[in-house]
Amino acid sequence: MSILRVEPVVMDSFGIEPTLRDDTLSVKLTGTGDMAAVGPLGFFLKDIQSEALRLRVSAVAFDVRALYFLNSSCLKALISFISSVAGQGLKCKVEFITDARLGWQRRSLTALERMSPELVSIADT
Amino acid sequence: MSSLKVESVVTDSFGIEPTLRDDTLSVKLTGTGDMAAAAPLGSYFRTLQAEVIRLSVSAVEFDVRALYFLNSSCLKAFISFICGLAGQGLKCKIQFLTDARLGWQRRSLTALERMSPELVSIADT
Amino acid sequence: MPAPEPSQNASLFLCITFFPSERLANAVLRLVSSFCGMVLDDANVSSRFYMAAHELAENITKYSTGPKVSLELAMEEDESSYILKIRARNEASPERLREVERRLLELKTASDPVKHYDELINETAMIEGVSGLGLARVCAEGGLDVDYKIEGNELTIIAHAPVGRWRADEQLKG
Amino acid sequence: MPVSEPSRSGSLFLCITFYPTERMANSVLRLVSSFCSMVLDDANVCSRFYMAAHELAENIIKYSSGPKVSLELALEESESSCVMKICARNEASPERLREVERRLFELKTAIDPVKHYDELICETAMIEGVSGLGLARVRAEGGLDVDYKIEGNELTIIAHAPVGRWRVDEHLEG
Repeated sequence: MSILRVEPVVMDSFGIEPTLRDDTLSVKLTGTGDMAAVGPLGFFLKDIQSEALRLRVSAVAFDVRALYFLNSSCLKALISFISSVAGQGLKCKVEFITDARLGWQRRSLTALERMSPELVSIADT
Repeated sequence: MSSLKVESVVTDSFGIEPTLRDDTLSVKLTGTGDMAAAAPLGSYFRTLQAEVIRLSVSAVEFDVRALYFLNSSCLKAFISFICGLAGQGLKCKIQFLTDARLGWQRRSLTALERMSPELVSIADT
Repeated sequence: MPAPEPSQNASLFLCITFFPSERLANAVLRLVSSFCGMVLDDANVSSRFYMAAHELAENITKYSTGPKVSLELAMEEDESSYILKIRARNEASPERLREVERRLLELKTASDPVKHYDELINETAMIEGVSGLGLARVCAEGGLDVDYKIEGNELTIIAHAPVGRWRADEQLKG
Repeated sequence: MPVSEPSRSGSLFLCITFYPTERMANSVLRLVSSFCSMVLDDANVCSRFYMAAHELAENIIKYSSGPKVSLELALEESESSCVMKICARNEASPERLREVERRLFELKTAIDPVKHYDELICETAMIEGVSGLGLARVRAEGGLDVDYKIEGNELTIIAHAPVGRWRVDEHLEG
């Protein structure tokens, strides 16, 4: 398996840290997913989509436990990512790892699970 | 020289940390000296005054380098403390250690120096 | 209390109307601090305005008799300069209004604000309780001009200065 | 833009009128976050209102055509319940007003807000650019009721809910 060709995102209030473990691409999101985060997140998800294709990963796991907020534009970026993954016929699962104590995380992401129940799952930790 | 009989103060946004070195009583102030800090600071100074007398210290040094703001009620507490010492006829010097990069510190404390130039001095570090 | 309408030439503007509680005032002041840092690129200028806003916010919160107070910051452009204006508004008791009007009139008419501040410091040094120094400090230490308006039971205190005032002489005066 | 006069029953109140920039929005939202956690002791209730306020704030900033926007939060107490209300106000272009009125009318009259949100998600999934989901999210995910008012070129979006709404059923619904 080759190494990742996508860079982490480091901003004042938002961060993305990708890692590859076996055939799972893990993406740790931190900070506040607000207006400032929308652009970088959108670009990142486009890159990660081609990486998922190139590396034939079986799952992308988004760890959002250290995320403080996700606005609807960031949610929309995740929606586009999931739709594109499905549209390319990739058999790649999308998992969200949430902090059970932060109720908003599951509440926000449930809409993505409803959109693509066969692809998306949410795991509280 | 006996040990200090005055406790540290720790609140969410304000802290006071006293130490005794030779015949100088050092008091480190941190955080924001706002409305919430005025009362703890005022009662702290009453205890501190008793300690200055008991230990016959020759100087009280306030390290305000990690202080973010001082409101006028906190300044007033300093004024009362300094006047209280002078009123008791104590020959105890008051020195403020400021951060030269934080211009407001000297600007705020200069009024105390003008009030009691023979007792108060300000040292930028 | 009717909410203020900022002047049309205000290029940057923040008005916070809030329930006068100490906790809320602290949160409001964090926003004011961000605003000052954002609008004023000079840390020295910014800290003067922040100090003034802080004193005024605490003042209106402490002495309010109404359910809300307001703090307004606006950067206004006139022909030759940028002026930052802080307006603090509350409703207060008649006794408080008389007292504050006396102080403000003294302050406004003092020919030397620093001397006035120092005198107040000496006068109040041994008086327990309220500091009574906040407004004089805004003038003397902050270097802002202070004005006020009383309409009915509503008090508005205005502190303002051109932001360029200290840029040149800061190195000299420290 | 005239700033509204909050209802007399407003026991805890915060109104922020500001120049619509993204940087300003971040500071404003930190204050909103403080206000929510100060006023609402339940973290779950708090996060719903914060989400709603955040979406509305970003919305009015993005689509503002005027020099200022305002965000107002009030906890209103009546005899039987406590209602938290968020009002977001801006001036917008006629095109934007037509578009947002269509969306808001659909949203307000949707019988099943969650279904409406899910439909919007599917409709817009492959459309680049704006999300178009914020308002629907406030109602579906936040569980707040949404209303609006258009007067001239001024749009006010109101999101509100009794704060007791989720306290009991939170464990069931997650």
